[in-house]
Amino acid sequence: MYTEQVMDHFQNPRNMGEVEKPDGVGEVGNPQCGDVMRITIKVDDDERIEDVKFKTLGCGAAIATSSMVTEMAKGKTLQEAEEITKKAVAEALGGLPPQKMHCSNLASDGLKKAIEDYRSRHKDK
Amino acid sequence: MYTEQVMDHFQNPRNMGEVEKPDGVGEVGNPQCGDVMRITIKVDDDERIEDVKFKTLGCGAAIATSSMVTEMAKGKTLQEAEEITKKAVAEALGGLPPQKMHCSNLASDGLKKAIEDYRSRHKDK
Amino acid sequence: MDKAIFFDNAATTRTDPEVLESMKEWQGDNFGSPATLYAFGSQAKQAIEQARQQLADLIGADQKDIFFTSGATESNNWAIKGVAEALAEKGRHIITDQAEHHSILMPCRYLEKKGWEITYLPVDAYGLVNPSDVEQAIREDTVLVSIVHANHEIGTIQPIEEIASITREKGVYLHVNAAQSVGHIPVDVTALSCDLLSLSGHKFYGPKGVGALYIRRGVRIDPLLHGGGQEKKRRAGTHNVPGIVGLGKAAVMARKNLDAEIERLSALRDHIIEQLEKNMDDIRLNGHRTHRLPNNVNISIEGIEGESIMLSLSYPTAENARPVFISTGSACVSGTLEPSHILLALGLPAELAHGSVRFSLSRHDTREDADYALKALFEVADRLRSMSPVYKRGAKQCATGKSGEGCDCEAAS
Amino acid sequence: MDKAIFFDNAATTRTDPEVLESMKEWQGDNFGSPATLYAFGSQAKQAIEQARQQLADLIGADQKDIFFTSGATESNNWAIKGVAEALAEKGRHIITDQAEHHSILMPCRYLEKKGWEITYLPVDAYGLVNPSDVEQAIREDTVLVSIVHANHEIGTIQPIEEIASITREKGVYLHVNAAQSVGHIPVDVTALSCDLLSLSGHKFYGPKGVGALYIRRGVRIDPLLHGGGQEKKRRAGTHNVPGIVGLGKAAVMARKNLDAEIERLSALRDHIIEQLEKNMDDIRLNGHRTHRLPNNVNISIEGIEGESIMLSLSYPTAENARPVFISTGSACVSGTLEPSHILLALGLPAELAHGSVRFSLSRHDTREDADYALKALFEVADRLRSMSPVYKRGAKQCATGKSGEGCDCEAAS
Ligand SMILES: Cc1ncc(COP(=O)(O)O)c(C=O)c1O
Ligand SMILES: Cc1ncc(COP(=O)(O)O)c(C=O)c1O
Repeated sequence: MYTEQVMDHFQNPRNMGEVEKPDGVGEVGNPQCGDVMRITIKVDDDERIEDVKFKTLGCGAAIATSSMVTEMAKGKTLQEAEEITKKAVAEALGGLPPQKMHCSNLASDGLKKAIEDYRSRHKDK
Repeated sequence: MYTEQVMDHFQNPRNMGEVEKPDGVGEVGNPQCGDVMRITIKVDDDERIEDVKFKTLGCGAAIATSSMVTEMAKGKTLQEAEEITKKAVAEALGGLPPQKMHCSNLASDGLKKAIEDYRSRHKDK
Repeated sequence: MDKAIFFDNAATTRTDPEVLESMKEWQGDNFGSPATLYAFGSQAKQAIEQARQQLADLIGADQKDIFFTSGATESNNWAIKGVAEALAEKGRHIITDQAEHHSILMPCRYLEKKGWEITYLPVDAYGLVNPSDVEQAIREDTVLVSIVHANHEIGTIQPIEEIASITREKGVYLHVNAAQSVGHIPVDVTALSCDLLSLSGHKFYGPKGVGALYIRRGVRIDPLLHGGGQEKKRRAGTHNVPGIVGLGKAAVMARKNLDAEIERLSALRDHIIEQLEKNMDDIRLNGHRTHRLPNNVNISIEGIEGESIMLSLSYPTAENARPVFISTGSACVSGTLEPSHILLALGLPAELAHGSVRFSLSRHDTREDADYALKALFEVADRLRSMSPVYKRGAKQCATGKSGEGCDCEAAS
Repeated sequence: MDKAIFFDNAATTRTDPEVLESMKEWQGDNFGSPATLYAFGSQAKQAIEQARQQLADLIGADQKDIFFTSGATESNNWAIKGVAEALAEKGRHIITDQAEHHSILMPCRYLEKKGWEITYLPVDAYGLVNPSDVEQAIREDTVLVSIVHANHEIGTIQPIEEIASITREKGVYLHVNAAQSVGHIPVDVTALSCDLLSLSGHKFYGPKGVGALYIRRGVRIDPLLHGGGQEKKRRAGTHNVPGIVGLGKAAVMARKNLDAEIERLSALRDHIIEQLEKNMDDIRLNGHRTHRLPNNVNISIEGIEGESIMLSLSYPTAENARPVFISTGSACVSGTLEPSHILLALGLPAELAHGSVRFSLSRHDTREDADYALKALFEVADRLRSMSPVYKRGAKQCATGKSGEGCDCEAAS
């Protein structure tokens, strides 16, 4: 049911782990729903995502979309990264089964939350 | 579903046809019900059944029981012949399927009717 | 035993060796359930989706509208009770006809006990439903019309398109029981314009125990088998993967051979009818001469009874070494005391219903087989007629007791 | 692909080659329908009657009380809706429990919509129904109690005898869904003292698409499939002769091997549980430790999710060349957003239900297979836990948000 790309990202996830001393952290989901995603980002002076990592509790699609979202976000400006849609992630993975679309939602939400977190920290400064 | 004896009597019926100038004729059944049986008998001076024949429209069991009943009746006194029960005919055939028991009823009824017919003719005389 | 002649293909057909072959993989290493996620199960899932497409292609349907069942009996029960329950608020009136298969009539009778009202339309002397009868029978509270495509006993093909144009206009669902027609004559749900359609694998060289219900998108119907989420939650139960794959294969084969087989079998059927009418006295053809399944011949033979014919033919003798298997509408085989309700619905007197025999042919049967069976039938009929206390050549035995050319039987049928 | 390890036998089993062999004759020359009279059909009839006896012998029933169906889903629907309809005048209350299979729960929910009242009894932390709950729930208008024999997910075996002594005393029918127990543990309708019992062929190495309902003589139940006169007019439809013959063969084989297999598999099951508990932190066994099917292991693994475990195991890697097929109670495979209702009924928090995996073993599986699968599972769990943002060794994640030894999850389950 999963595409080869999904299986590849699921079995060989890119950017798994936590960025050290992250500039932004986004955690979304809930263990009761079976999905939790934690995205940590390192942002450079040009507001580009220098590094990004994920940790995910969830199904194959949740892990694969997490991996894909970090790949897509890396090197992008914050504004560009915020524009990564659920649809774009799914397409990059060659599609997701319909009932799994909500999982890919979560991945881009996690990224957005991490960016928000960065922004809220930097507003303070 | 039929025993070998039934099949034998069905395929090689004994006493099929009509006795010439019968002393008694019994016809039972109804084409609408799918069974009609006509038994003709020749009775000797000792009131023994000298000859008996049948013609039958009906299923395998109807034909086999007709054949068997004539076999059993031949040479018997009228009184003996009247005592041939439906059960006896079925047993002589090694048994009949339950839903077919009514057919063997018909055969002994036909014989009884032929004997009755003989008696009613002879009362008159 | 010499090679048997099986002329009872309306009861069941021999599963095609290619169909059996297609099932093997799913009975062996690849036995997983399609409802599971892992690779194994998804192969099975692909296999049943392929079968769904194959079957859809045979009947001109969208594959999304095909739901696998255990056979036409289940499909018919589902269609009738499922629509009745789903639309119970709208109304509780259903229309069908007197010559339907038991798997339609019995669910209807059951619903009658539960408070539904059923109209059983008459059929004419050929078994045809009159579309204008359908029109007149439709009421405000009518929720379903169910008419068979082709009758299993007499082979009559109903004017479904005409009936459908009425049900469509009146906004009433039309269910078609196509158990006997699918794979034998063209069946196209778009052309037929029906809302539901039942079929059964073993009626067209597929496996036993598998069938389908076509449900046009949007049709409201309750499930009959509730449970797991299979078949989009409309028909629960672990998929019979080998059976479904076999059904798909049977559909592919039927589609490929359809036109040629119709031509071949229609010619064979007409040859049999011609030979019967030429060589036997006092018989009548039951059903319609042209609106008829290519593989069906049904005649009544006066003065004798069907079970005894069937039985004689099925036991080989010295002269007739090949057993011939046929069926009959006689009460003697129905397990009740009633002859075929279908023959009675034609207006046939009971005695002629008892004396009916059906030949139903298959893709395997040749003209040689047919001629063999005919010869055997002539002999058997002669023998049984010689035993019959009522048969007199040319003198028709009637329910009314009258006989001869002018008898009421002719008029009644 | 290296030889797969199929540990999902509660979903479906591989049809035994001997079973397939037994079916062949009836798929080939001997394809006739048992409902016909001629020699051909009567051989098929004998074959299905032999299968009926074989199945009856396996479950200690009178062969007259066995009715063939298309599987346990049909049997369960028939039992529940058939009794409900037959006894609707007497009452419209049915008792079952929260941990039943969907093929029980869904017909019950359907009846609820139609005006019946259903009591869904709770189960304890091991999945057991308390017989005294049954006793208390029975009312004047109760017509049926339906309790599974062995749970398909957690393997818990219910105290049917005790429940039966209550239903018997109260004069209420007891239906037992034995889909998972027949052929795996002793099932004897006399010992169980139930009135109806469902089973499915493919759950014990028989064919898919065939099952049976045991109906004790005298039990009042309406048909579900109305139509032809098959199965003493209680279940219509052309007999699936090969399937039924295969079911009979599966029954014979199961009966022969039962005791030895119970011993062998129980030992293998306990070995797996022991290894899991020895080698993994923060797991829990779901279901009862001893009142348990010999072939079932179900654990929850904290901090990770079941679909991802299942998926990882099913794809071979360089280190683990043999794919391992298991199942999970996670929402991610149910097609809904809810995890297994059975695990929730035990009081398990949702996150532990999502993290559950089930091994269900077969007669083909060896200790070597089990050890291979265990090793693969350990590695997969480690890898997924290293990816998990919530897993911390020894710190239990709870629905309540509390964690550690004294967390509420333990208390709740
Ligand atoms: C017209 C018709 N409808 C329905 C059925 C039922 O099909 P099945 O026995 O495969 O359920 C049959 C055959 O028995 C049939 O001939
Ligand atoms: C406990 C239980 N009951 C009923 C069923 C339904 O059986 P089937 O899918 O063969 O109809 C299953 C299996 O799916 C089961 O595990």
